[in-house]
Amino acid sequence: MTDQSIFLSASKPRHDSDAATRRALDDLRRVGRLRPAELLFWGAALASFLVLPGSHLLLSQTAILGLFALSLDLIIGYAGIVSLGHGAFFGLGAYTAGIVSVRLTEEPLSGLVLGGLVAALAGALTGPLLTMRATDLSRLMVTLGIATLLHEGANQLTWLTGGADGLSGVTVAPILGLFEFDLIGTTGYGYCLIVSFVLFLAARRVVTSPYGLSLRAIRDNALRARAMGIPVAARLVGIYAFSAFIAGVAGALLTQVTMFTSLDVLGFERSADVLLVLVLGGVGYLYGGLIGAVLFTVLQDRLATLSPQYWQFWIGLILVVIVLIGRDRLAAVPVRLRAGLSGRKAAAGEGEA
Amino acid sequence: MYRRQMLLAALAAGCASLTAMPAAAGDDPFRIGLILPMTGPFASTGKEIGAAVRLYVAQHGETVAGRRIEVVLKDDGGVADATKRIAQELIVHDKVSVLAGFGLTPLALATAPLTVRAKVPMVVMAAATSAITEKSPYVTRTSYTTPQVASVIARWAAGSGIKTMVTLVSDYGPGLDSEASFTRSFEAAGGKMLGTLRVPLQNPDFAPFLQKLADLRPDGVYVFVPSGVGAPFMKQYIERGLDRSGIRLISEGGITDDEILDSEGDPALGAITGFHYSAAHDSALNRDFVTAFMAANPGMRPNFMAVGGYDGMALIYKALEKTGGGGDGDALIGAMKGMSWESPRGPIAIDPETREIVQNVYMRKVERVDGALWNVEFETFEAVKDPGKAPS
Amino acid sequence: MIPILIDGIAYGMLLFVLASGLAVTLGLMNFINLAHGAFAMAGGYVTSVLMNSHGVPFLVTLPVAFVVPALVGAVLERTLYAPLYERSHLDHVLFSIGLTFMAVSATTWAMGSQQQLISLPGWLEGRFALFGIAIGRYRAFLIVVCAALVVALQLVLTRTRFGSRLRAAVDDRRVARGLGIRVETIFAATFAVGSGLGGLGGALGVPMLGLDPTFPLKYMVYFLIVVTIGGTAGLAGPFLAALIIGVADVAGKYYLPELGSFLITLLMIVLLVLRPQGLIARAR
Amino acid sequence: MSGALQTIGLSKRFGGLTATDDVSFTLGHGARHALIGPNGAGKTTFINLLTGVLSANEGTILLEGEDVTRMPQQQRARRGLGRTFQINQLFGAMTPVESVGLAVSERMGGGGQFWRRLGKRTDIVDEIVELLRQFRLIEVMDEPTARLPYGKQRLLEIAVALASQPRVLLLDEPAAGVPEAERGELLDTLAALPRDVSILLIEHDMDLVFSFADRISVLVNGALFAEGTPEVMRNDPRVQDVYLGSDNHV
Repeated sequence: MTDQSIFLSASKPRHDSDAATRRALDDLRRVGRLRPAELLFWGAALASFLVLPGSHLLLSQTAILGLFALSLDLIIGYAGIVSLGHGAFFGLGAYTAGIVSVRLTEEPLSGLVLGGLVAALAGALTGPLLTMRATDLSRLMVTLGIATLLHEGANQLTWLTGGADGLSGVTVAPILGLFEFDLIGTTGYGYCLIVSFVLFLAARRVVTSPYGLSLRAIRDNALRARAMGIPVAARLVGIYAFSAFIAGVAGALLTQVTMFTSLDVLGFERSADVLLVLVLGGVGYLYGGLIGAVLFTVLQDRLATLSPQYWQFWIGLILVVIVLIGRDRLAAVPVRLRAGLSGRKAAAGEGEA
Repeated sequence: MYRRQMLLAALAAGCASLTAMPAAAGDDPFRIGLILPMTGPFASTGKEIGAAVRLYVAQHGETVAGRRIEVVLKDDGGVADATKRIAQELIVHDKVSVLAGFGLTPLALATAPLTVRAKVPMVVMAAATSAITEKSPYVTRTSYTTPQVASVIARWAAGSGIKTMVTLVSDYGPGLDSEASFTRSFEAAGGKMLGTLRVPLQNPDFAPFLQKLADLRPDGVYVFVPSGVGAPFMKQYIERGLDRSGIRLISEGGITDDEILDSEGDPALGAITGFHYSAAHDSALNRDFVTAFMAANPGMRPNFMAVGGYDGMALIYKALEKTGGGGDGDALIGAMKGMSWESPRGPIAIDPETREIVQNVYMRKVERVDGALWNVEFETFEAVKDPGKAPS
Repeated sequence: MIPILIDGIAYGMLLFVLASGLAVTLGLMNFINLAHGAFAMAGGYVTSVLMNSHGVPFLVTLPVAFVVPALVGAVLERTLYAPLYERSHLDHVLFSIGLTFMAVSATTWAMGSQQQLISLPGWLEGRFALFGIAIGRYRAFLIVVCAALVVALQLVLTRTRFGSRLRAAVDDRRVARGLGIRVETIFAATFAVGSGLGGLGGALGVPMLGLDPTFPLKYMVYFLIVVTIGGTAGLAGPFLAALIIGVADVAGKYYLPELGSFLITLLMIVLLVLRPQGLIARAR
Repeated sequence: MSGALQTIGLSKRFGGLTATDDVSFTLGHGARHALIGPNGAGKTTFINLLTGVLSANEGTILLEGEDVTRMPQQQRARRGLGRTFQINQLFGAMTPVESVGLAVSERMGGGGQFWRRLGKRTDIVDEIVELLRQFRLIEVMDEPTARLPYGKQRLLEIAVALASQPRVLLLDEPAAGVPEAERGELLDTLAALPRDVSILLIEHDMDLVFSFADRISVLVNGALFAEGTPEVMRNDPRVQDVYLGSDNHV
């Protein structure tokens, strides 16, 4: 910064400069600041644990779905990669945790971490396929293709995965040797909540870091980001692998809570569902996946009672209506909530994905 | 059209059960948690079983040994983690005394360990993988096992002068089980396997496999495909002229599933299959069952799924009678062991050792009777045990 | 060897007819229409219902199987699709998946979840020998019909006024508008024809691919593979891709059965990584 | 002597069209060099070749003597090649503070840090404020970029490029589209750019070119046509002929 002094032609009084610095700092920290609405959200999550013991099983699956959707938000909302095969990482985590339990150890945390790591590795290896000269369509097909390959692979490797029968014999020891998984699902839900919260914090930390800022820049304008010297491909692969890690952990959680896993964790429906969950909650502000999971579970419950055979019809209709009305316009309705949670200024329609 | 009538019927049944409630004996109903895939690709399984369960309750009343029966039906969409969660909720919140249903093997396998902890009997009405009943001492089954049927077909084939066979199965768990079981039994009976063909589940274009089959020139081919793709398979089989090539087509009964058999049309005529139930089974009990089922569910014909559900309810009713209304899990499963009775499919029993169903397996041939296609039984193998557990 | 090739070509041709409409919507409107399979399914059900419930001969049902989805396509294009052209690809995906789910559920409700079966006329069943090679009559029929369609499509695109306007609209919508071409009408017409072709493919595919309410989901991937591998620059790419996939799929299952369903997906990923714009990319 | 940026026999063809034709060009250290030429002369293609948006068919590009011909964009940028764009390429949803901050933090190698909070490093913040002040963006520093007036966006375009502390800066028509009222502000800041940055200016505005440049090159049909000091160029009849004759909206 040796040459910068030349610019100080119109130097200003010192106190003014301090005010400017404060404003700049304020602006930089804005994204990372904790909002009251966030406390409210997690307070509600904690309350659900205490107040709704009867729903712990359903809530566990909601939390897992939410975590999975959160991971998808990282790549759609923050990296701008549309994926139809995110279930691949969820499934990898689910199977890894299951296989770890059957063959290595029944201790849950190791299965959880390994599930995440294996998925992250897969993300790091397949990520480059998505960042080379790819178009949206080719990304869509490559992600879908990888998920299909994994599904077929899990079907074929019967000795390892149990094939189409599913992987049974998964047993999970008490967490930290203290908390046994009970029939009512209280331990399971507590476990899911804590893991989800920790990973949420990690994701929040990442998207509000300089790295996260560079991701926003890449999504906004990749051309400029490159001209700035940002290694775009490497950054995208990085977040892709991180997202895969979270998806893998979500899958591992499902295996551990269910003590079973089968091919449907890798199915296309799972990837499509999670996309819907994310869209229900809104893309690009981290809470979308979590809120979407709650909405989705409630919807599924209501619609399934209404017309169990055809609830997929209503899900489809909701998707169509959301898109026709416009996700931006819908997002503008609870914009205060969104702004409250994301800390972003309420500029409606800040080019999501 | 008939769908709306079904809805009305269901509504009427619902009203009936509401009005019946105050009249019921005790305040403490005996709850049966019925978990079925009512949505998704396996919805037809849920539909058949659900209809059969309703029929059984309608025919046999809602009170057994002084206790009112309450069936709590839940949809798992054919997804294993949902099945497990729903089972857990049914046990914990609805306090069900018996779990029943389970449309697919993974769904049953996911739930089985739960029954050990909860000490709740689990009646498998559809899933057919042999190992399910070994996963928990509380699991019993009223459907069938894949080896049970496949081994009988292999014995019949070997006994009918067929020396060489090829298997053609859908490439997934049940298909591979069936392939393995058939191969074992056929070779044990002195036959020779010329090859195994596995068709991906996703894609029902059989051309390359049929070409391979024609090239292998066996005396016969054993086919196991899910019921939906049975018809396209037989069409393509005929299209390639394989029906006139001297290769005898012998299949597992799913291919001529009673639910869709009539719509399969001429290509199905003459198909030889082995199975444990045919809607054309010649007994008074079965004729009543089929008539009542079709009356209650216009447009539907009961198939092996339906009879699995019907018999599952029968087993639960009979066990409850035996315990005198006692809902204790150990007592119920104890009562179920060794139970034997006459089912629409013929005489059946629950093996007291393995809790597995013991039943006749029939060889059938598709014929046109009164303008519709039926699986007409022509040979019976009596009281077949699951060869996966005990040599029969 | 040759029977396998013929089977593969027949399969590929069918895939092309099924996917050509998708190629056009993608190339022209840059719209990722995952619901294309629903139009194909509509055509299949038209044929199946007409044949089974009304005794209409197979060949007569085919034009209807084209017209009905085409009309539905035209209406949907004007009402639902058109407002979404300028939206993001994510919106396209969400919208068309939603539409697919609705189509699957609605079909299950109306027709039941079982496989639809049709009985082909006698002259299309069985096989005939050509130079000592037994060829399935229906497959030969497919090859002839689809080849005729390919030629017709190519002629329409290259020799007619509609074709030249369509190409102009694809190249540059703004310029085309400036030249007085009614781009909206061209879009609607093209979408309708694309949907109609899908419907025709669905009808032709009933004996080979089967037909049940999950058809749009089951085959969505295949259509997309054809289009992504082929590229959206014209119909030559998808045609080539469809043939490659058809032959590779059939031959793969015959010669490398242990690779099973991996083969096509692997082929797709490799091709896409090498040529993300497809085999025949648009010259820019 | 290779200069800050040098090309040797650089060519780029699109199909049959030669957009850059055997250009050998040297940008001296600390230069204020302008590249002019009629519309369609291939100026933007040339910039895109230099920065790596396009790759050349033939020829070599040397940045401070290092061969960067086959290097991807971001690596050239990291080696000190900065640019602005003819049409603003900014981050619409981000504020000027964030945009400039990103560039500064990337330059310092902190862009990959995923575990540090933004706004923790005061040295970065100081630098951001300095830059924003120099480019008169202080008042709007926390507004979303997309909402800034066009002139401010143009300034931000340069500020972001400068935040990377490039050794060579390519300015692609910085004054394009800036309203008259906001023009003076822009010219002032251009004049005050640090002297040790070598600058290549592409511009149509001849007033700006002659007030800014100490050397001028003329590009015609993708090839270098003439080069010299502003005085020489101003009086070169060939240049006037080619330039003014074919381009009437200077």
